Amino acid sequence: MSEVEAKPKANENPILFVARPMATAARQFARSLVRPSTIVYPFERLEDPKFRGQVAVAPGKPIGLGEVWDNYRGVHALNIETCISCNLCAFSCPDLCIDMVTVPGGDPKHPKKCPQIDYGKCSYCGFCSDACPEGCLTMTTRYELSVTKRADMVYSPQRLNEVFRTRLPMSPIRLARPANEDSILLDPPLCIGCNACSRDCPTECITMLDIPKPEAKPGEKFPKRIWKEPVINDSDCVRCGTCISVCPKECLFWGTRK
Amino acid sequence: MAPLTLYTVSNDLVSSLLTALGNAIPNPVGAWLKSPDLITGLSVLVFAAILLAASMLNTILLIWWERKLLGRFMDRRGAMHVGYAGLLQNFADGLKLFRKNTFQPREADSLGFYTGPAAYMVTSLILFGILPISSGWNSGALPLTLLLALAIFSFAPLFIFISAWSSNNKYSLMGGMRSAAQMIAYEVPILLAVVAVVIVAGSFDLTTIVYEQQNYWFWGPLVVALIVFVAGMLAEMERIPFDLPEAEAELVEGWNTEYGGMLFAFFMLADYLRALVGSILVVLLFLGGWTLPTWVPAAATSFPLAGIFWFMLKTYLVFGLFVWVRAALPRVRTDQLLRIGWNRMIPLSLLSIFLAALLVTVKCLPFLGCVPSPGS
Amino acid sequence: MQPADLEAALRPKLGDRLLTVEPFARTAGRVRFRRDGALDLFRTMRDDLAYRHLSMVGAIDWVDHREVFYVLWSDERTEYVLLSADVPADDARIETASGVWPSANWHEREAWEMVDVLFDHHPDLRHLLTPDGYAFHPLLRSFKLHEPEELEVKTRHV
Amino acid sequence: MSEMWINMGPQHPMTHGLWNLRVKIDGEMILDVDPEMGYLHRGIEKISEDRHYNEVVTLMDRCCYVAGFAWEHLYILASEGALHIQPPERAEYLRVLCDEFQRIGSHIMWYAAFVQDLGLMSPFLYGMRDRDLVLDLFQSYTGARMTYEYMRVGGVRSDLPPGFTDRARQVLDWLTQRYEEYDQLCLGSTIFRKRCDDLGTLKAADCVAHGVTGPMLRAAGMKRDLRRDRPYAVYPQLDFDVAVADGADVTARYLVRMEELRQSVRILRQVVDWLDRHPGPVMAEQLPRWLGAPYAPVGAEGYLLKRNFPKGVGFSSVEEPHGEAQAYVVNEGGEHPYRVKFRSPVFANISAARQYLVGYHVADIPPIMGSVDVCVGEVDR
Repeated sequence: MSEVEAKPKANENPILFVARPMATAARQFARSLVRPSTIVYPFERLEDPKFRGQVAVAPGKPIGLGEVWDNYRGVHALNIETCISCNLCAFSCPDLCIDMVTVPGGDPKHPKKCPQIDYGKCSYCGFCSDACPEGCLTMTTRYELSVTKRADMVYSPQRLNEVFRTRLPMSPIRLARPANEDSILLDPPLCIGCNACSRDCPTECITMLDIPKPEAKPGEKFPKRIWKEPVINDSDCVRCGTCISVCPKECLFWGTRK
Repeated sequence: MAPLTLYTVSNDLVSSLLTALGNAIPNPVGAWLKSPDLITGLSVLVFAAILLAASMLNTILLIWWERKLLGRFMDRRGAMHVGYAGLLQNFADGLKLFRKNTFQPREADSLGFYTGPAAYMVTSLILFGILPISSGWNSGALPLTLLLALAIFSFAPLFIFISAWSSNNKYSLMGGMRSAAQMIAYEVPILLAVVAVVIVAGSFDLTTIVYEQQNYWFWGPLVVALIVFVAGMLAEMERIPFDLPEAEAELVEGWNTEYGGMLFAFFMLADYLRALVGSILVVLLFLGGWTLPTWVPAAATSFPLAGIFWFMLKTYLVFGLFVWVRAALPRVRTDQLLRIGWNRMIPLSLLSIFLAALLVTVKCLPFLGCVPSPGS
Repeated sequence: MQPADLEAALRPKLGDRLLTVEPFARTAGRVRFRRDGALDLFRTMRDDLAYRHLSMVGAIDWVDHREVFYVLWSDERTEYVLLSADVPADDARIETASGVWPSANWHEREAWEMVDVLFDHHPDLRHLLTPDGYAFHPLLRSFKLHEPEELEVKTRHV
Repeated sequence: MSEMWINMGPQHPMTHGLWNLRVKIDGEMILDVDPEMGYLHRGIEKISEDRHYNEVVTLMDRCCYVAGFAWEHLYILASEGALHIQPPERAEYLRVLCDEFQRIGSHIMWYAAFVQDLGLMSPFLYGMRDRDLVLDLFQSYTGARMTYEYMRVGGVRSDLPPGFTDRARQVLDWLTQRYEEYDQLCLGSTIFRKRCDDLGTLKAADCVAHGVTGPMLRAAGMKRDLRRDRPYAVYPQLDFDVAVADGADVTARYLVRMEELRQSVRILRQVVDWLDRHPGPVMAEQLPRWLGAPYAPVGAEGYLLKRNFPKGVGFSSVEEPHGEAQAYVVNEGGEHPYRVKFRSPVFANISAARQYLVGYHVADIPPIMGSVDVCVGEVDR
């Protein structure tokens, strides 16, 4: 590696004076007469099929994003049917703009909760859609959001579902799960077999299995408990941590399964 | 046939109208309606109204022309939505400005603040009134139209300074100061360059100057004077690269920082009115006015209003040159403008006077023009 | 330059005011010093060791004490070095570096208003990023993000 | 006119952002200046203490809104140092790809704004037009045009979409042609040279004393570029030259930036070729559970305590388009960084304003400050 001395290439020439910039502007004028580089926005859009795969509108100028426009991070689309209410989107939101609100469809005891997004706060970072284990919360190419009332910036799950139903192209990017993902482990002596984890697990990957009631030695007193223990199916688990948060005895924790 | 001037047209119009009206109405009123004094007075008013309408329309069209041209220079389209190709965009903008609240900064001097834009506008309109547009369109026979035009042209810095000083803003004040300071730097070269034209044409009357160019346009023999005049006009019109008084990079908007609404519209309109007049002066002095070279087929000059058509075409092309300059050149600094004016343009204009005198003396003018003079 | 070389060069000048020199990734090392040796250390670093470029001055609030750190750069050896001094929280002051490196001026202003470390003999210790009269030091750990604080800001009129 | 102070800012065409340059003038001459910052202060360093390591990346894009990738890279380098993580090689190449395209985008943006300060409007639009192509490329693999949120601790978010490298080569070809036009409009114009020569001179010794870095320092003849002097990522494996000039004035800064634009194209051609030939993972294998996405913080404090995650301090420095940026990240074993401190190059460059502004005309302030390339987002943070 070396240095390159930056020297003026077009040295000032008092005879040419202003001829060079004038000529450059005239050249651009001639090019623009054919077609300027601008895209007439409300009438033409970059995501139009017209620009798919098109390489140039102005001579020599590559424009148009083609299929990769779909990666754009715009308004979210939510598929309410497949949402499992795991809370991961709300956890991962750096701006705290996602609230989990109740939607009809769940059983009365455990209402179904889906994300409601406040676009007044959203920074379109995409962490929520990266976090979504079911791929039901994705970002679409919709970017026109102007509203006249601040309350309209808040998109309820139903409204996000409407965005989903418009079948806008969606980003194909899916993040791979970390290879050395940790599992949720159980601290057996603390468990009272209360079934809370299994009941609230959004993926239903926790089953309560009977465990043998140990024979009591003389003088030993067991805690009053149900003789069941959660068994977590790691391949179905989305690592949302709901079971940890509902566990009354704090007997579930993150760790590496041997 | 006597040349049909705009004044005679309006005079005929008014007199025929009033005569018909006076014949229909019983005598005391009817006779008064037919009196020549009333007819003269009214026809002057009609003449002024037509002038005003024509100048305003042209100014607005000029703004559109600049926006479209500049758009293409900048690889974009310019105004394009209101009206065909955005032709009505400037009317919409004007309407918006008209409806806006005019406000005045606290502790601004009301008298200067409001009279400044008005006087700026009025002097620019007067300018348009005295220029001949074609053989059939002029305000009548003033012997020294060229001098009058240049004199009124150079009023502007005064009103700019008045409005700048009275708006009680440091940026405005600096813009006004610049405007006043740089005035001499370009007024002197402009006048000297005009002297060269006057020497060759032998008259201060613009109509005469145009008729002198029927055989050869003056830009060829007087190219040095043309360069000086165009550069000086750029400064006179306060356009890039010489728009120092309103240099928006450092002075926000210079002397019209504090103006909004209709008052700003006045400044804007007057600026373009002056740009129009500047282009017209270039056409009149150097590009043969409404005349065409003699080798052009007669059909090109014989259709109705041909003179006006060719004249306006030339004017808009000259203004296109100004737009081109704006698209390609950065702004100079105050001291550099003064230096350009005193060190470059004044010697050049003196040279052009010398050349003009030489050309007149040795009578070699026709050979430098576009076509040989029929007299030679 | 290795930490040992640095220590060898600095020890004679500073004595026990130099605490330790420890290795630090991407730099020549981190020099820990007592704050009363600040000015001597700065001069030595600039004049003898050719660290003519002060890149950054920052401060960290460790609750029980505060740490002021300096990042220097030497063009001759194309390497960084870190200086770091602990100051007690109840008497957080240290000698300014802006007499040695003029570039320290603004960095110290920022460190003062954010972490409340006073720089003695600083030529121009005004608020830089926060308004004049701002009574808080936002980067202290005691400044909680989610609690609204009452702001009373005196603005300056020029 | 007697001496007076005028406020250029916080809303002024010269400032390109929210800051206030108080100028003491006598007529048209500058007697003294006093920059006032803080109008855009968002407390990014404070907010970072309350966010997880990857979430801070969203703030970095907003730190400098024209060079988001450079700041992401800066923060990620320091965090990886603090957390003892090594990213895969392809991720490092992708980061260099981002960095260099960002340098092109930032420098073109600088060119556009700088020439507009001189009263020339058309290069502004040419610049915005050409920068848009770079933003198109960014959008194609990050999904956003300015706030990318692409780099992660341990790698990058995703790999390139198919066909990206061909499109990138097309854009590079187009840009190479446009650079010539930029030069024609500026260097070819006598007015430009008259305006910018011997303007805002800041000699190398003053630059060093006042902490001025980046193109301003290289324009003073100092051959200093962290990509060469203190290489990070994969810069040692790339072939490029460091642009220097010796005028120390506005023209020299222009020349240095223009040469850097060309060198970036040269680097990018190598990077794009490498990326074509070497597929691979873009995320480190051995990441702590709580750094990977998705992330559930429930019980994470206890989890981290059980893991006894190592503490550390990370320091990084990156040659940002504006100069030399540094980050200092303290990891105390928690899920949030304990302290994050950034050094913005523009911060130091503006702090020396008195050195290169006093003695010139008021009309010279826009080109001089333009040649500094002020980005207030990273000054105030």
